[in-house]
Amino acid sequence: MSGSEEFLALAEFAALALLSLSFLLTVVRVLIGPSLPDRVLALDMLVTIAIGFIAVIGIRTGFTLYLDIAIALGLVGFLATVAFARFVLSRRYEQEFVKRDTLGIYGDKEP
Amino acid sequence: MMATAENLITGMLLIIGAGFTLVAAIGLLRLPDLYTRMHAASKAGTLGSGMMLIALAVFAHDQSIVTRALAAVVFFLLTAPISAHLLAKAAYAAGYRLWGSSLHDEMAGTLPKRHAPDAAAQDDEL
Amino acid sequence: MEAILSFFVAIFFAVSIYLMLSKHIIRILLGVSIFGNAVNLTIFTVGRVVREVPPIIPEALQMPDTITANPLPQALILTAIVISFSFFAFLLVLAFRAYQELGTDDTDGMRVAEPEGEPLPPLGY
Amino acid sequence: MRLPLINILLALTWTAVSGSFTLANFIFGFLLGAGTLYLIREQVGSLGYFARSVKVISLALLFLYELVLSAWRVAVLVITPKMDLKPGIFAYPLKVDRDFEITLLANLITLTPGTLSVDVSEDRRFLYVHALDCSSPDDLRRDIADGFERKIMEAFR
Amino acid sequence: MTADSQWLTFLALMLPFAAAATAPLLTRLFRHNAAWVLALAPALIFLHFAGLLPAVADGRTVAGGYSWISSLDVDFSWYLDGLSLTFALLISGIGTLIVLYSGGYLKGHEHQGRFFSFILMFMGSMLGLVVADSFLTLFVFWELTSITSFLLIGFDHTREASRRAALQALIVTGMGGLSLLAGLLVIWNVTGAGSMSALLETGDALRQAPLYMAALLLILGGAFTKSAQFPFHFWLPNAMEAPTPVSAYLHSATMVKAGVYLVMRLNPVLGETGAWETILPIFGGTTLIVGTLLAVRQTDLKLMLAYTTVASLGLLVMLTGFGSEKAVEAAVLYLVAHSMFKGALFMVAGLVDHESGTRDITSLGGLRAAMPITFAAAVLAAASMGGLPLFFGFLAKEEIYAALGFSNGWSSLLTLVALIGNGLMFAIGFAVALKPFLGAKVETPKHAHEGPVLLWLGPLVLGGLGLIAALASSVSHQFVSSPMSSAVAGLPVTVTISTVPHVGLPLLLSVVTVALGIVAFLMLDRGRALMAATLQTIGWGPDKGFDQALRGLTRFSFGTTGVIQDGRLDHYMMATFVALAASLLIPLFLFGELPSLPAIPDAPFYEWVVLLIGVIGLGAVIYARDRLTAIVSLGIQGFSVALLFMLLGAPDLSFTQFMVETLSVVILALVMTRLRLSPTDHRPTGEKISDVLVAGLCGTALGLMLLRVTQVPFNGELSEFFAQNSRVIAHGRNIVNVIIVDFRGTDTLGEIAVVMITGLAILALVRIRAVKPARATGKEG
Amino acid sequence: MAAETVDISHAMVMAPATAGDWLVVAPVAIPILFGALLLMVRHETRLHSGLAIGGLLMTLATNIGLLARILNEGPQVMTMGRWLPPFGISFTADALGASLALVATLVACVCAFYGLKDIGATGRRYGFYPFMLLMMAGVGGSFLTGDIFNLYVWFEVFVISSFGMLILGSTHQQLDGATKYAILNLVGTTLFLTATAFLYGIFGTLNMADIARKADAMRETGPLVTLTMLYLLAFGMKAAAFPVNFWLPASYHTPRIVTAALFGGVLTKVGVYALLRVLVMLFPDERQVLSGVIAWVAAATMILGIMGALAQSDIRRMLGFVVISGVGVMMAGLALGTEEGLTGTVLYAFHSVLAMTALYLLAGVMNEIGGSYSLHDLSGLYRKSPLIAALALLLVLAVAGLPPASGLWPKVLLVRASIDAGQPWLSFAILLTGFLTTVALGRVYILAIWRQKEAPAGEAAAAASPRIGYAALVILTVPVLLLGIYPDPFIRIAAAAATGLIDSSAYVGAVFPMGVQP
Amino acid sequence: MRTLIFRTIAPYLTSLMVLFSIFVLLRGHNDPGGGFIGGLIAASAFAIYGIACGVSPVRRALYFHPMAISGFGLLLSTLAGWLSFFFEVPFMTGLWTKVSVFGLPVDISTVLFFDIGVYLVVVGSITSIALALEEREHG
Ligand code: NA
Ligand code: NA
Repeated sequence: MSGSEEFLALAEFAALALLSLSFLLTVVRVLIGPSLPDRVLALDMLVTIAIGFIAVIGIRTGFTLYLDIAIALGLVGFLATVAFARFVLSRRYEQEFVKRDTLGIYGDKEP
Repeated sequence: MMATAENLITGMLLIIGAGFTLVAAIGLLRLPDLYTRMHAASKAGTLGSGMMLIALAVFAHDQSIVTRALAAVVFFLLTAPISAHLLAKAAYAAGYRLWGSSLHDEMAGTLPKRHAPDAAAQDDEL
Repeated sequence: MEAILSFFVAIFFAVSIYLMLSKHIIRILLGVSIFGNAVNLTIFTVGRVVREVPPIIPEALQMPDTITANPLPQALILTAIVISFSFFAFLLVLAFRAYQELGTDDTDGMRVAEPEGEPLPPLGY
Repeated sequence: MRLPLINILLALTWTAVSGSFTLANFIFGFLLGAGTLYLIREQVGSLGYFARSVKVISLALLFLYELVLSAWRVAVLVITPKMDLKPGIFAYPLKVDRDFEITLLANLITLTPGTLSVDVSEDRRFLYVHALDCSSPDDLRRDIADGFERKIMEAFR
Repeated sequence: MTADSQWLTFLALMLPFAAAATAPLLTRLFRHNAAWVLALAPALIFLHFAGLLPAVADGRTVAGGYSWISSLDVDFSWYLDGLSLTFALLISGIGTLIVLYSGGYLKGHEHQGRFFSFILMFMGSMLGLVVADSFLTLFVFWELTSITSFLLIGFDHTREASRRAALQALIVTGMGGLSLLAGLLVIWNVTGAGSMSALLETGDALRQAPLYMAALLLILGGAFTKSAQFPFHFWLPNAMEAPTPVSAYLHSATMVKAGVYLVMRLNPVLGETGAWETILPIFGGTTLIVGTLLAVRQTDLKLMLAYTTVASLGLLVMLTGFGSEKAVEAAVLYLVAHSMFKGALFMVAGLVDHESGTRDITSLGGLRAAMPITFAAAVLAAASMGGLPLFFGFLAKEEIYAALGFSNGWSSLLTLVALIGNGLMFAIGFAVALKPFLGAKVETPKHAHEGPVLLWLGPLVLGGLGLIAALASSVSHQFVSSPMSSAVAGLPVTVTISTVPHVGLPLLLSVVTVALGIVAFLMLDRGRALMAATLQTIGWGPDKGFDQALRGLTRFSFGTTGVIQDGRLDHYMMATFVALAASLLIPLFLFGELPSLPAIPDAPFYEWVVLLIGVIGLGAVIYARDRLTAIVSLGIQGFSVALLFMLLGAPDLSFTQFMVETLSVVILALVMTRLRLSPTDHRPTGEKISDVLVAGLCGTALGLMLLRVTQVPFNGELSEFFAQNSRVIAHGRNIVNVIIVDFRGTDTLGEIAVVMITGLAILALVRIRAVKPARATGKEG
Repeated sequence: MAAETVDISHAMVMAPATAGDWLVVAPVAIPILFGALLLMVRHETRLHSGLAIGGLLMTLATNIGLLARILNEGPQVMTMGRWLPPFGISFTADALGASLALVATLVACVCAFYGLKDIGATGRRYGFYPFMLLMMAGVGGSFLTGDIFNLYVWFEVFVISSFGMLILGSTHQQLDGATKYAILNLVGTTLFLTATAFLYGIFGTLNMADIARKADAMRETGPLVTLTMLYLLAFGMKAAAFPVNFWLPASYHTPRIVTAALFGGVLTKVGVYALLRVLVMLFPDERQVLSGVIAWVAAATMILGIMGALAQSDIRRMLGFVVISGVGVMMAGLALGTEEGLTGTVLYAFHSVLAMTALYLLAGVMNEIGGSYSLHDLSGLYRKSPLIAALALLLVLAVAGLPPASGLWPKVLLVRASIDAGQPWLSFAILLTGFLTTVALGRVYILAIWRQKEAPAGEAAAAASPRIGYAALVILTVPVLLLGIYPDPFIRIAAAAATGLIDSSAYVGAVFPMGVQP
Repeated sequence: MRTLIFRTIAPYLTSLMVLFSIFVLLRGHNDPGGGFIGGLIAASAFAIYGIACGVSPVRRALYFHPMAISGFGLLLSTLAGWLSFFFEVPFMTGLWTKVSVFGLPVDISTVLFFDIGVYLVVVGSITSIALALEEREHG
């Protein structure tokens, strides 16, 4: 094994270690919140870290095909955030929903 | 020679990228409110992972991998600010106010408010 | 690795079942989702585990030249994931509609089909 | 946007003629096509096309530089034991008014040091930006106006 | 039996059903006169079976039949000996008269055609029952008699009493039918004989089998319920809710005798044991006494007769179980006599009711002038019932006393029972036959006069037959009594008794009986008052018990079901998972299928981190106090699983898992807008503990099982095959994908069907609103 | 076609697949095709019933052809994708699977016909017929597949389709019932999947014929009793056996009656089928070990089931419990495991498919002319419709196991089998169940049909007689009666099914004609 | 969602994602991917489109009702299986042929059509679910 290969192996190891630590720290943020956007942000961060993780694993194992998963992950991480934002923003509709419902205008129920 | 350079660059990118990622994670934990945390995640985080993807591109000899890795980076750069924006907007709209020691809020009053701007009460049921 | 996974899977099952024993439909649904993962991991584990080598034949070869991860459980899990996702989606919307119509997410409160305090059937002739 | 299209067609022609449908070959073809277009720049009015391309590339380079800088600043910030934060939201009066330009600007702002676009006002006249250091919002506003916003207007108008 | 007559017998057995099918049409055409046409069916059947009499009298049996359910060794076959032939003749003969009687009795009834159908179907069933050879054929007909009788008792279905009586009869005799089935199958199992003819060949086999007692009790369960033995007697008087032709036919002459038939039929193989000779007389004797005493209590003509029927059936059972040839002869004679006189008396009662509008004996009297023929028929029948000389009943009674005697304490007791029973029956019989006709004319709801020929023909013929059969006793013995007795006894028996009285104990006892009967007749009103008071004091009887039992059964079922199926999903889930834990843990421990202790595994640190994240995610889901934290935490565990898949060489899985987890989160978020997670898990602590326990046990069990499974040497031939052929033959390098679309493409076909249906189902869920169809079909792409 | 340059004989079936061979897969592939087609013409609701009935009739025709072929030639196999078994998925149709598929398709045809009237445009547009067709595809696939994982897939296909049918209408009752139904069924099928995972881990194969021939060898090393017990639980849940049957009474009375009819007739039988296939054919020794448990489960199911029926006022709910009770009876044969007992079980399954569907449809017609499902309210149907009274009587007799209808012979077989197997208490339970069924349904009969609450003035109102309902009932009553009067051919098929389960050599031989491991 | 930034970028993202999804679909036979994953990605794309710009533009963009697309997918997959009937091979046997597109040899197979069917089913159903739910929110 050449020196550069040794360096690369070491770098892979170091990167995995740093990423693992990042994972754990981010998970802590998910757990402690305190608010929903904080958790969502942390989840998004987890996805970001995972993309890096995948890159490292791809290099380490030589199976670069994992890259596609990274692409998809970038996509879906985004999607989750969109959904949550959508959720939070639509809470105002819910206010409306509740109000209309108590007034009996919202007529989905059986008479 | 070429291989050595590749390995060195790959390794460096990996370490730096992972380092940025860790910094982002630390920032996520340490920074005082959502908006400041978002700075950490959307910048350091994006850059960190982006570098690691580039490391993969450097490492891989298959040009289709190279192009895909670069595409991934671009894709990533495209979506990251959008999610940051959406999340910030949503949080703000939902009544999540700035950290107590923040200096300005020129946006105050632009959106209907629901909750008392008290971070402690902003837990759950958001 | 199978031993670790067995332990891991056991935790998944236990947590999912604990959640499913709740009265709250949302908790049940969370449990359902985890239940699916637990089973997928079970399928994965029973196929025995090989680290990192995906079951993909390299471009240059006609068949794999090393031991790869077992492809069959992966294929089975793919099918199972899809199915459990479909079920999950259905259940979720069902719960939502039930909540909308019945006004509760507590399964104790959702007793329309088998209401409480029903009369005896006719005892005469 | 006619010229980029012609350029792409030229690139496609190149790949077909050379018989290799790889991305590298396509890019090579694209560059070759650009070269040929440059030869006939006066007839087809492609001067602006090249000037703008240079502007776009310069915008991209600026962005990358700012991104690295931004990440670095965050890194320094969060690993210092005592974080010195003066965050806040300021309103940035927009000069650009097309959707595409506003979006691009907002995204660029987000990815660059200490700033993060929160929202665009209903009347599209203001961009609300969160800054890690909001002690002097006017400086920030000037930086954006002279930096990204100007470059965007140069690149896309 | 020649092929020709075999065919004829088959036709004879099918004829009632064919007639039943045509009855509504015929009745629509000819109204009540259809009876004349329809009566041809039983009459022809009677003639056909009468034609077999000489052969049977010769000591032969007539057997035949067709293969029916060969896979079960069940034939549609018949076995005609003295016993079954006699029954066949009674059924078809009395049946002829009953069809005619029905024509008059239900004249003008809007559903008379239906009634004819039912009664003819009953006739066919009864006929099948008595001639059937195969056990299961017999059983089928047995149950058919219960069902047709249900229809007949409930004929007047708008009255609650009718419905109750019909259901009661169905339930009691249905229960007996099941007992009979079990008994027959036990016998089949023990002896290997699946038909009567085969069984009668087996001799002592059944008696010596260890399951003899079971078989006996099960068979008697069938017989006693059908033949209304105490304490199952109560349904029979209630069955008097049926129109009188039904009472006369089913509930005196035929169906209720099915049980007696069965006991008689099996006497050669089941009888002659201590159990037989104890159980039958005890039940029969009790039934006799109870039946007569209860008959005394009644004022309704039909009920008086019904209870004496109960009593008579008791007497028959008692005699059959007594265990001597003489007793068998007595039973046979009494059975024949009873069929005639009771049938006649019932028809008389119906006729009186029909003409006068009442059946209450206390409000009837002096009808002799208005209804002379009826009166004559009644007297003839009562004379036979009372056992007066010259009548067939007399022969029976003589034989009874001759059989029982006073040879020991047991027989003395039974003789006494018979004496009391016969005495009381004498009284009741004459009460029914005389009271309405003699004395001063009593005003009745309808102005009574003699009924049409359709109505009086039956009772008169039957009453007269009681006389003729006795007078021509040598003929009737040769063709009926002796062959039948032989069949019941299982050995050749010749009945000799005639109307010429021989001085002796039997005659003395007959005289005592008559004396007793006259006294009872005279004191009937006082006796009735006494019985009424007694019953009032007891205040409970099996009939009331039936209601209580049925109600109790319903309430008990209601309560039990309410506990088990309590409408609570959490209970259902709990039961399910308790079952899961038990299903796994018990066999794992019981059958030594536990895994061995695994070695400490070796995995790189980042795998541990991924696993740890998963566990943290799970914990977070449990502890989440709001829905969104729960959703995000759910995302974490799914994320960990996806990473794990990636680390373990499953890129496709990882890919899919990421996508699916995210989409789950997205859908959750879309839906959750309106669906709240309550901030706390409302479970009380005790419930939490039990839930944790059950969940923990399930998890442990599944984990143990998984570990155990992975310790089995693995057979990887399938995957090996896929790897070898994935590229070479199936042209794909991604083996997983090739499995999905080619090797196991059918799985995927099903899977996408699931996806498609899910989409549609969710669309239906979201769009369809229960009430507002306008909105439900509203806007939609 | 590209010329094959490699030798494929070691991997693929070389014999051509004739049209006759396609009969094995057609009963599944046809309804899928039609289901997909219906979805594409979702808005042309007028076409739906015609297409659906057409598709089902075609399916029925192939079912008949398949069964005929099996009875003549033995089990039929087609291995999908041409791959040699056990590598490809072998559809393996034997008498058991094919006959059940046939009966199920028959009732589906009738239900589709009944749906002409019962299902309006909204119901059609939101997928009644696609759900039904896909459900039948799932049911057919379950009966015909020879691969245990594939069986799981088909289970899921019919389960999700049943969800769709169940919620169509979105009434409060439906939503509640469907919630319980869906969650508990999901748990059930997931347990099935878990068991299958374990099975794969032990055997390394999923082909049932392959498993059957390897079971003896694996008995030494694998935890097969636990595995079998898990299957018993999972399929028991699907079959609605006590104590995992709660989902059925919670939901079966909530959907449209035609849906309930199809469910009541078909769905639990798939669970019973799976129990038979797996416990009897694959793990006979383990079944023997567990027979005591199965017997208790059977007895508890049948008796508690019918007690549940006794406790109901709503006839639909009562029928749900009657279905359960029937499952208990069928499980009795499974507990015995003898040829006679299994024949009884299979025959009971035929009977139950027909009779339960008919009873639910009957309930629908009763509601239509009587205006209620409640025993408290129903009355006077005899006067309104003597035909219904007659059909109801026959059907009541059928479920009570009385002549001349279909329930008698399976009961006789099972009682005889349990006596012959030295388990008289089980026969007692069966007979007791029959007795209680008579009580429960007899009461329904006298109350709903005979009782006349008000003066028969309402007769004019009932003039609109539900012709389609009558026709559907008559169609179903014919086989019910036939099974009672001339059961011989049915018993022969059931016996062939039972024999094929006990001695799997024909089944295995059909899949692996060489008899050796490829 | 009324946000200019998102609304502006979402259509481009959608087309990018659909492109990527087709890429994933077509390469599935040789690399990770395939009809299911591709379908999920495409469905996500339409979901994003719908969330950003409203449901109607998506419905217009798809032209057919998503469930009809789903039905067509299932039909296509099943027909790909039925095609074997005409070649006297069992159901769902992979049939391969090479055709020439602009002189380039391209492998066409029933397996490919099957996978496209899978893709369409997933796209159709998941999109239908997302749109239906999104519509309820604002309907
Ligand atoms: Na992201
Ligand atoms: Na980001």
